[in-house]
Amino acid sequence: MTVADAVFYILAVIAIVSGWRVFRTDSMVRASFLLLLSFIAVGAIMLLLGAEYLGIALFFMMAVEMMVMALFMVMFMMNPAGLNPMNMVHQPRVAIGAGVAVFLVLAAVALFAQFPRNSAPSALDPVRSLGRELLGDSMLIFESAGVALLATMIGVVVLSGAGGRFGASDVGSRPPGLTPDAAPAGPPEQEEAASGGGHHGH
Amino acid sequence: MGTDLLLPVVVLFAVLVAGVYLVQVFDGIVASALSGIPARDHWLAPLRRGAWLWLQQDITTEHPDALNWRLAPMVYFTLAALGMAVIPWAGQVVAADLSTGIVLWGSVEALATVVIFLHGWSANAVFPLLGAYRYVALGLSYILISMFVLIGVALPAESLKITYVVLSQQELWNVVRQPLGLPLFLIVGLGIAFWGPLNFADSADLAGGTAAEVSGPHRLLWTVARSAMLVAFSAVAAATFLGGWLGPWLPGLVWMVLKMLLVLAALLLLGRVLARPAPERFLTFAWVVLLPLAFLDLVWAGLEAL
Amino acid sequence: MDLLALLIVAVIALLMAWLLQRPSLRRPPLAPYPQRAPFLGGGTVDSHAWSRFHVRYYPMTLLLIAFEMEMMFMYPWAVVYVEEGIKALAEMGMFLAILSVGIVYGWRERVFRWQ
Amino acid sequence: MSWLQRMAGEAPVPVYVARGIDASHDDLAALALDANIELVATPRHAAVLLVVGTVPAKFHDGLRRLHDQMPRPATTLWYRSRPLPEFDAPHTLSKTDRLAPTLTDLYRTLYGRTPQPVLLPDRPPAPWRGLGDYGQGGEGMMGGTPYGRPMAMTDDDLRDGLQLDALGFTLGPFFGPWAPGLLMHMSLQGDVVQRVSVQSPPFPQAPPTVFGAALRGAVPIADLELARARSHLFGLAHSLETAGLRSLALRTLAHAARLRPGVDIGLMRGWLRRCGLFASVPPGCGQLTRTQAIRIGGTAARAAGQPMDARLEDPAYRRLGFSVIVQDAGDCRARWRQWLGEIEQSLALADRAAGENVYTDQTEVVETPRGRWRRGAGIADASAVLEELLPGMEWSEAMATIASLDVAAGEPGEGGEP
Repeated sequence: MTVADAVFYILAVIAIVSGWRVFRTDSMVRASFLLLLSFIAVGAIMLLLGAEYLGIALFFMMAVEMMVMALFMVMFMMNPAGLNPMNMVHQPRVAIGAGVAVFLVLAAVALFAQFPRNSAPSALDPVRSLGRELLGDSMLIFESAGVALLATMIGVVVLSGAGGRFGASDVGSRPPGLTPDAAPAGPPEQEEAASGGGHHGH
Repeated sequence: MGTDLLLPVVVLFAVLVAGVYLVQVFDGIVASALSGIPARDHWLAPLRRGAWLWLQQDITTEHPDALNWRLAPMVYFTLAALGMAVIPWAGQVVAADLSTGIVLWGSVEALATVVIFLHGWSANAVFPLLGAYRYVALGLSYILISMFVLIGVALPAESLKITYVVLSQQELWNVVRQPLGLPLFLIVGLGIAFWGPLNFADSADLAGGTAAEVSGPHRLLWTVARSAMLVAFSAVAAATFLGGWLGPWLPGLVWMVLKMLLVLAALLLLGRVLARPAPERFLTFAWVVLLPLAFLDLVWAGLEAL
Repeated sequence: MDLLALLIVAVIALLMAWLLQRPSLRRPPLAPYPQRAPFLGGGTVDSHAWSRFHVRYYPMTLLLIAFEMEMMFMYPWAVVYVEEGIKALAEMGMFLAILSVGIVYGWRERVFRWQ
Repeated sequence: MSWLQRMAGEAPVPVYVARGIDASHDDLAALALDANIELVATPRHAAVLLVVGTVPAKFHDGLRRLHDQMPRPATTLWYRSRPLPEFDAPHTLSKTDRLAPTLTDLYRTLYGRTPQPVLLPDRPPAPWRGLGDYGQGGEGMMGGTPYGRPMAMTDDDLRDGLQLDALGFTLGPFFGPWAPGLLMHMSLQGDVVQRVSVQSPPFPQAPPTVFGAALRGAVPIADLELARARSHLFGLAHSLETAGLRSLALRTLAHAARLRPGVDIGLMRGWLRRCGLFASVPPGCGQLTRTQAIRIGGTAARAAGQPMDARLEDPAYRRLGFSVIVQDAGDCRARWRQWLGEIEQSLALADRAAGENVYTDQTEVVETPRGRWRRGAGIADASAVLEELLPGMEWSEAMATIASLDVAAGEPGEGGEP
C-alpha cells in the first residue's frame, strides 16, 4: 500500500463518517460544516485522482455554499444550536432501505464493471483542456449556463429582496392563514383595515 | 525528493514564524509613531505579550461549542500555512507547485470565512456572535473581488500556477501592468485578516467581537493566526503583483522577503490610519464600487494581454 | 508530490497551532460559573446567544452563489485566453455581459443594502 | 519565578477600568497615554481590574461579575474607591501620580500571589443538571433552561413581519464604550437594535472645576475655553476609539493634555477628515429631532441647528466677538464637526482672552461642554433620548451614535456649588 492509498482510505472514512454525522448532530451549524468536511474529503480524493482543478474548485464552492446554507438553516430552524436534543431523521425505515439499495447497486458497479485501464497522459493539463472545451464544442452549453444563472439571479432578487425601486415588496400581499379559514398570518396591515377591504383587488 | 520537499517547507515555516513576529513588531512601531507614545522596546514587546498570554488562564464560555471553539483558530492558522504552500520562494523553491495555485488561494479565502464565523458562533455569547455574522457578509463579498483580480494576473501568465505568474512578470511587474489590481487586492488582504479598517469580526464597538470572550493561549493562537494570514496574504501579493523572487543582484528569496515586508508595511500602516466603516456601508461599497472596479481591472488585464 | 507537500504543511501547521494552545494531557477543570459568564460590562444575558439570527443580507448571499458559480468557469478560461485570443475575449465578454445584467438588476433593486 | 513569568511581567499592564461616580477623565486620559499601561475592552483581556471612584451598592453585583470574568492570575486596584467587603487585603490608592506605577507594581508581582477567588456563587444561572429527557435541562424544542439558560424566544421585528428570535441582555454599567453607570436593557434581532430601555442613567458627571468656579465668581475666559476644548477632544478621542482608530485616539488625547491657547489644530482637522471617521457612518445616522436636540442641549443641540449657548448671555464673550457655531444636520457627522469647530473656536477665544486678560462677566449661568448650567440647578440627564434614538439602528451605528452624544447629567462636583 502506498502513501496515496493510505491517504485515500483515510479521506474516504472521513467523508463517510462526517456525512453520517450530519444526520446525528443537533446543531444546524455543525451539520452544515460536517457536510462541508465531507465535501472537502471528497475534493481531496479528486485531487488524488489528478483532477487538480475540480478538487480545489470543490473546496472553494462548498465553503461558500455551506456557509450560506448555515446562515439559512440557523434562520429557519427552531432551536438552531440543538440545545434541546431533537430527532433530525424522518421516515428512517424508507431512508435506510433506499440507502442500502443504492449502496448495493453502486458497490456492484464498482466491483463488477469493467473500467478502462488507460491512465491519463502525463502531459495532460486538465485546466487547459477544460478551457479549450469551454471555448470549443461546449460553448453553447457554457453560454446557456450564463443565461440560466442570470435567471437564477433575477429569481433570487425577486423572491428575497424585501425592498426595491417600487417600495417594499410585501405591500399588497397578505400571507395565508396558519389554519384553514383563519385570519391572515403576519402583522395586520393598517391601510387595508382602514379601507375595509379584504382580499379584493389583489 | 528529500531536499526538493524539505527546503521549501523549511523556508515556508521560517518565513511564517518570522513574519508573524515582524507583523507584531511593525504594528507596534506604527502604533507608537502614530500615537506619539514611545514604547519601551518594540522588538521584545511581542514576546513579552506572548509570554503573558501563554501563562494566562484559558476560560471557555458557559456552554460553548467546545470542539469548534478549539478548532477554529487552529484551522485558521493552518489555512494561512496552506496558502503559503503554493508560493514560490525562489525559482525552484516551492512546496507545492500546483497547477491551480491561484484557485487554492481562493479557497483559502472562502474557508477562512467559515472558520471566522465558527469562531464567533461557537462562543455562544452576544458580541462574538454579532462579529461572526458581520464578518460573513463582508468575507463573502471579498471573495469575488479577489477572484477577478487574481484571474487578471493569470491572463498574461496563461496559467493558474503562481510560478508562471511570477515568470510572466519578467519584463514588467503586474503592479504596473494592471494598476487597479494591487490596491483592490490589498483591500481583500485587510479583509480576510480582519485588520484595521476592515476589522469587522473583532471590532472595538463589539468589545473585541469574536475574540471578546477569549483569553490565554487561545487568544495567543488567534492573534498569531491573524498575523499569519496577513503574512500569507503578503506572500501572495508579492508573488502575483511585485514579481516574486525576480530582481537583480540579490538572491531570489531575499527579493521575495523584501517585497513581502513592503506589502506588510503598507497593510499595517493602512490598518491604523483608516476608520472602520459601518459594515452595511462597506458591503454596499464593495458590491457597487469595488466589484465594478475589479471587473474593469480584468478587462484591462485582458486587453493588455492580447 | 505536490499533494504530499500540501499534506505535510497542513500537518505541521495543525501541530504548531495545537501546541500553541498549551495543551495538557489531563483535561483542565472547568472554570467556575461566574468566570464563564459572558461579558456584558457587568450586565447579564436573558438567554443563550444561539438563536434564529435575522441577518439582513439574504439576497446578497444568494446572488453571490450564482455569481461565484459563474466565476468558476473563468479560471479555465483564463488559462487559454491568450492562445485563443479574440474568440475567448468575445465569448467571455458575452458571458460576463449576461451576468452583469443580474448584478445591475440586483443593484437597482437595492439588494446590496442590508435590509 | 520562572524566566517566562519575568518576561510576562515586563509587558504593558492590561487594565480593564470600571468607572464609578466621579471617575475623572483626566486621570483616565493620563493612564491611556502611559506607555506601560494598555486599557483593554473586556476583562477577558485584562490582568488588573481598576475600579475608579465610588460604585453604588446596586452595581456591586455587576462589579463582582467583572471581577470574576477575569482570567487568572489577576488582581484588583481600588482607586479612590471603597473596596467590596469580600476583599481581605485590598489594594487601594488615592494619589493620582502613583496610579500608573502602582498598577505596574501590582502586575509585576502578579505571579507570586494567590489570586482572589471568584466572588459570586459557583452556580449555573438556572438549575439544569438532570432535568429534561437528556439531563440537559430543557424539554421539547424551545422549553426549559438547557445548560442553565433559557433559549432566545421569538419576537416582533421592526423591519419585516418575520418573527425570528430576539436576543435580550442588559449591558452596563461598566461597559467601556458607554458613559459609566449607564445600564440599558437591549433587544436585538440580528444586529439591529429593536428595543432599548434605560435601567439606570449614567452617573452624573461633574463639569471641569473651572465651570463650577464660573458660577461663584469671575474666572479667566481662557481657562474656561481651554477646559471646553479639552473636554471636546476627549469626546472625539472616544469616537475615534469606537471607530477602531486607537492610535489616533491616543494622539487626540495627547493633544488634549498639552493644549494651550491659540494652538492651531488644522493638522488634526486634516487627518480627521482623511482617516474617514466622517465617512464611516451613513449620513443621517443618529439624527436628533428638534425636541430631542433641545432636551440634550449643548453641542448636540447646536449640531442640530439650535443656537443655544449660554455664552451669548455673557457680555465679556460678546466683547470678544463670540458667535455661535451651528450645524444643521443633527446627526453623528454633524456632532463630530461641531466638536471640531468648537475646539477651534475655543482655542481662538482662549488666545484672544488670554492676551486681553478677559474674565467672565456673568455668574448666573455658564455654558459647560455638556450644556447650559444655571446656578443652583444641575444639568438634567437625557439618557431617555437613547430609548427613542437607537431602535432600528444597526449595532455599529448605534455605538457610533452613543459615542457622539453626551447624555449624562451634570452635577456640581466637589466645591462646585456655592
